[in-house]
Amino acid sequence: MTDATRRSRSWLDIVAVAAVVGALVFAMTSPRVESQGDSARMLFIHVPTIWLAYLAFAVTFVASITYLVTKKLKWDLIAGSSAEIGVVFTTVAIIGGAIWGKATWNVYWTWDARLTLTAIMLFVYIGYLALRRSIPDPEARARRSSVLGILGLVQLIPVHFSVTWWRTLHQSNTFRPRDIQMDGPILAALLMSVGAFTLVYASLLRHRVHLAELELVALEAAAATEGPVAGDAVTAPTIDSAGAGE
Amino acid sequence: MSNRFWPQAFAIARRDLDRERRSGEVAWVTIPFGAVALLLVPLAVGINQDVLSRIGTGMLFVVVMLFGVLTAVRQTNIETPAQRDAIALLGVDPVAEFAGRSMATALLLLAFQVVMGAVTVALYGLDLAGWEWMVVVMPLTAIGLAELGTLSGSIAASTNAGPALVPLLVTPLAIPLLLGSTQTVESITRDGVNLSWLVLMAIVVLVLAIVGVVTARPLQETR
Amino acid sequence: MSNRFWPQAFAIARRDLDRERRSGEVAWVTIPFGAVALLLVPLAVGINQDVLSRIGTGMLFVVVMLFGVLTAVRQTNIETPAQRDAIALLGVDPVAEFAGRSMATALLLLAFQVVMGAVTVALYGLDLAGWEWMVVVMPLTAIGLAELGTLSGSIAASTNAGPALVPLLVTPLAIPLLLGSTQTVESITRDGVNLSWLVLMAIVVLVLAIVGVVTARPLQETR
Amino acid sequence: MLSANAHVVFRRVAARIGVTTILRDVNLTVRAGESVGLFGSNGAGKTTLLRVIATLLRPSAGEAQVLGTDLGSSDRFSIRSRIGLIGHSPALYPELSLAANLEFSARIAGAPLAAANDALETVGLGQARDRLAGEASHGMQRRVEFARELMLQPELLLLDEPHSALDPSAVELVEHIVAGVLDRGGAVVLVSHDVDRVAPMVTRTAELTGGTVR
Amino acid sequence: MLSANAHVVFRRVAARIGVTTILRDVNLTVRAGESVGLFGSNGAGKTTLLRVIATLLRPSAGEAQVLGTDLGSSDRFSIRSRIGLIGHSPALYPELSLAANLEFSARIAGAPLAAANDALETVGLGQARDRLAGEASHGMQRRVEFARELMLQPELLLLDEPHSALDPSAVELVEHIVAGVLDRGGAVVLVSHDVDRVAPMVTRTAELTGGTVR
Ligand code: HEM
Ligand SMILES: Nc1ncnc2c1ncn2[C@@H]1O[C@H](COP(=O)(O)OP(=O)(O)OP(=O)(O)O)[C@@H](O)[C@H]1O
Ligand SMILES: Nc1ncnc2c1ncn2[C@@H]1O[C@H](COP(=O)(O)OP(=O)(O)OP(=O)(O)O)[C@@H](O)[C@H]1O
Ligand SMILES: [Mg+2]
Ligand SMILES: [Mg+2]
Repeated sequence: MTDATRRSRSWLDIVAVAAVVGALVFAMTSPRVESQGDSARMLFIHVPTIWLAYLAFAVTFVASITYLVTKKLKWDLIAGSSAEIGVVFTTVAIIGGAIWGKATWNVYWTWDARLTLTAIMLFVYIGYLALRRSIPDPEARARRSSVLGILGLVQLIPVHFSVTWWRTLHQSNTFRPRDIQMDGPILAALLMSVGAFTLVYASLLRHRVHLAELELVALEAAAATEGPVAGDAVTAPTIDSAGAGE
Repeated sequence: MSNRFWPQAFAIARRDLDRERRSGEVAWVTIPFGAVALLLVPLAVGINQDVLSRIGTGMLFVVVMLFGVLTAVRQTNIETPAQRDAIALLGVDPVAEFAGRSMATALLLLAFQVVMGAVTVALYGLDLAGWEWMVVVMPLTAIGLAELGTLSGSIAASTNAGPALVPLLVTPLAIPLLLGSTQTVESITRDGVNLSWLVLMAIVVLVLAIVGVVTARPLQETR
Repeated sequence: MSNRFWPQAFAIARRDLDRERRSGEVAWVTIPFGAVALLLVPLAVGINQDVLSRIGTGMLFVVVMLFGVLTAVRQTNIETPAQRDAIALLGVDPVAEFAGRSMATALLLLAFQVVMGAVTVALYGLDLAGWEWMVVVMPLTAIGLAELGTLSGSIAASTNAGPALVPLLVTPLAIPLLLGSTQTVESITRDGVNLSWLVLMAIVVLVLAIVGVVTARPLQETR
Repeated sequence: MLSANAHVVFRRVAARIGVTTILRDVNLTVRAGESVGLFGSNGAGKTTLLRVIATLLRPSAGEAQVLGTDLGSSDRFSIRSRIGLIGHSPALYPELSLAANLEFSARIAGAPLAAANDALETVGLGQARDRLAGEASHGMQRRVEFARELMLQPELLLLDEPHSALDPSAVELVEHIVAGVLDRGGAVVLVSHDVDRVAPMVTRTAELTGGTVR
Repeated sequence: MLSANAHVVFRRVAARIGVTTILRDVNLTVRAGESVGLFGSNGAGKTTLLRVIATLLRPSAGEAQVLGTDLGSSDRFSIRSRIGLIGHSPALYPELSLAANLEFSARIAGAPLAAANDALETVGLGQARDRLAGEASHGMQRRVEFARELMLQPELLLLDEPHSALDPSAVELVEHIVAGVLDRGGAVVLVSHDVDRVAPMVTRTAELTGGTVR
């Protein structure tokens, strides 16, 4: 790793943190939505995090395909790292949404199709991570998980369209996000927040991929050294022939 | 696709069905167990004919999905490493293996669904209007679940976690199928034929088939 | 009861828990799978908060029972004939084996129930009044199901039918437990504490324990 | 009188699995201090006979006594802990380490845990003790089974093709364990296909054909 | 040129399972018409090496060619049907009859069903053809595996302790099958612990220790 890449990485961290602070300050000082009160500011965490989760899973999708085409392990590391961050962002979005829900709907969870499908999307990627964890061999892990990384993206479609589909096909007795009117300042704050979280994502991804690369190098090094092989642990039985009847 | 594709696929399907016939797992465990599950729900939630006939179709597909997943993954679970090695060295085309396994599982799942459907109609007093569409819905569900089970089975095969992982992989991915089947039936009983959910299911089944075919070889390579 | 009874029972329980820890079956499969099942039901039956909070407790125990049975019988299913022979020749007291297996399974089922309970409360918006009684209901359910699973496992092991039979044996017998647990919770939320259902459960657990102890030896003899 | 110091006394014993008759008219006596080599072609019923002697399969006819106990009576369970069997396929729990497998046997049988460790050392697996049984090689798994019987010191030891999977250095284990049992006044029945190898360690041989011992 | 008629060419090959290194720096050449006896103590990695040769486990380093194909490339799948392996544990489906097991192999490999029947006769199981594999004795199951390889006629045959479980009359099967492969210009790698038995049927022996072949 060159000094330049290390420097650019720490620069990214600083910019990301600064952007989040800036965006949140802006969001907190943006005008109130009268109908919803201050809880509406949850918007600036809830929406960016879920969108960034989408982005993260899309990156996993693209990186998985790229891996299958190029067979370069680096792409698999990107896919896995991005999914990890996506899971974190999804969790934050769900928790944020639940807190927001308590404020507006007076329940943490309700049977909105979108909520359920979001939770299920989380399960898909938890399964993806569990699969990765259970395959120690880097190459096998890459091939197998890439299939799931590709399939998983299919889940984003029902999550995203759930609002539309259930409005036409299902009695939609719950809140529908699209009915919110977005004022200019709110939109601006939202866009800022999205931008800031994107920087956070980029910085997390770089760190995570770097860590994964280090793990890979360590694994290769351990295999290459003249350490013992598995068979060395087995020795000849120690039978002292005189003591056969001990 | 080699000219040995279909013979191999049929041989695999036949093997799976033969093994199932001898062990009777679906006939003697999955079906009775699923029926008991359908029986228990009214018992546990309190018997109220109104609520029951409302949740009937939904419960049917939940049971089909949960037990279907168990059936679909069982085909992979019962394979020993030695058996896996042996079949690999027979030179089986991985795509034919995917196809054969999926065919056998789909047939079993179809049988399971038919029985569960009959049980639900009997227990929950369902209105049968629109149920002729089940002729399309059930096979689509069966094929989709079978494809998913086979695919996840080969992803998880010979990992450390092994087959334990499979249900976790399959179930969330099966949600579009579940939604498709319940929503088709519901939309039909409500507004008459609405094909969009059926189309969704068909697309899912097709996508899974394509993914299964395309990834069969890369997945084999990791063994 | 020999003086090796408790050491043997604990050794068996420890073995089962160790094997579970390594394979992670309950942690990685049963619990997520159960959670997904609880998540699916509302989606499939149509969303209606009112109906949901009404059927919540019932669904919890249906899920606990179905997956509990799977967990309980798994302990028997994964035993190979060679392992069974080996443990028999270690001179294990069949009663200690029954006790040890039941203990391990009961612990696993208790963990499963606690997680499922939390999921249900969170998802179905249940009213928590009277839920302190869960501290009694859940262990009773866990022990009862575990005893039933162990018992049926050893019945099945002594016949030719093998493990395929077990869920079929267990599930109908588990109905009193299911009724007991749902009714206790329901009766409490309705009329305040009503112990008769709890007493029923306690009796079932006790009867199963006695049956298990008394039949352990005769069942062994048929092997 | 005869049966007093005979560990195995079979008279016209038959055995069935399901409806299939596998053994018929088996007469066999194995006295204390004796080791019997049992031969016979594939599918003759050798493994089945060992399982009958081990009380794991009840005879369907005839008189069978093992360690002074009638196999028809329910007392047969009380002698199980005095019998050792090393069968074809390993009886280990693949999810547990080699040491944990052996310690489990020790706990059930009431042997000290130190004995489990010693036995593992004896069979040459001291350094592989923490390896999972499912990841151990075939021969390593067999060695663990030998370690188990070394630890448990059965009075009647039944060996089903004991040499298979053991490397040349470990083959001594077979002679060692047989000698140990005989020295303690026990008895051994040893099934094998390799007459030459078995000859030095048995006092007598018997042949199983047509479902009966000749 | 060398590799043109060499069935197996390994240069500094290594193999891992998960993160455990099992083989390292393995050099091995097996030419057409050659049969190599492979020895080594328990846990040395013999079975693992056979699985690498059989394309079932990918080498983690080194150059490995089998039947003219690089094991690192994805062409390796195309040679699988030309390789035969008889492993430690039987690879049969216990719920299917012996004949059904063999017929399944025939269908997949595209061999005529009559060949399956003939092979079953050859190994002496003609009359037991309808017995379930799960109810067949250990030796009977091994014989079915021999029948499978007799039927499939692989160019490269890998045998892992082929003598175990076979009775004296069936032991000839090993020599028969090895001779058959060599006659067809194929090659054999034979893992065993029994040097004396194997010596007459191998052209060369090799020893596996410390994860490498000497
Ligand atoms: C646990 C609860 C919640 C979950 C799991 C959840 C999930 C989601 C998801 C997945 C999206 C992305 C939609 C897309 O663009 O495809 C989203 C967007 C959004 N959510 Fe939530 N949400 C929750 C609660 C809430 C609450 C309580 C509110 C407001 C009262 C809310 C307001 C919004 C808004 C305004 C958007 C952006 C507009 C849109 O793209 O539809 N959410 N939510
Ligand atoms: N899945 C695995 N994970 C970790 N180590 C393994 C695994 N499989 C095998 N090993 C180890 O690799 C080594 C070689 O195993 P292998 O089965 O190849 O030995 P072998 O030479 O065939 O021995 P044997 O003569 O006992 O059959 C052993 O020490 C074993 O413990
Ligand atoms: N469960 C069963 N049902 C029916 N027949 C069985 C069953 N188990 C074994 N047999 C039959 O009983 C006979 C004896 O089997 P056994 O395993 O005792 O043979 P063996 O002498 O040990 O043979 P080998 O040398 O091959 O190990 C075989 O012909 C076998 O097919
Ligand atoms: Mg035998
Ligand atoms: Mg080996």
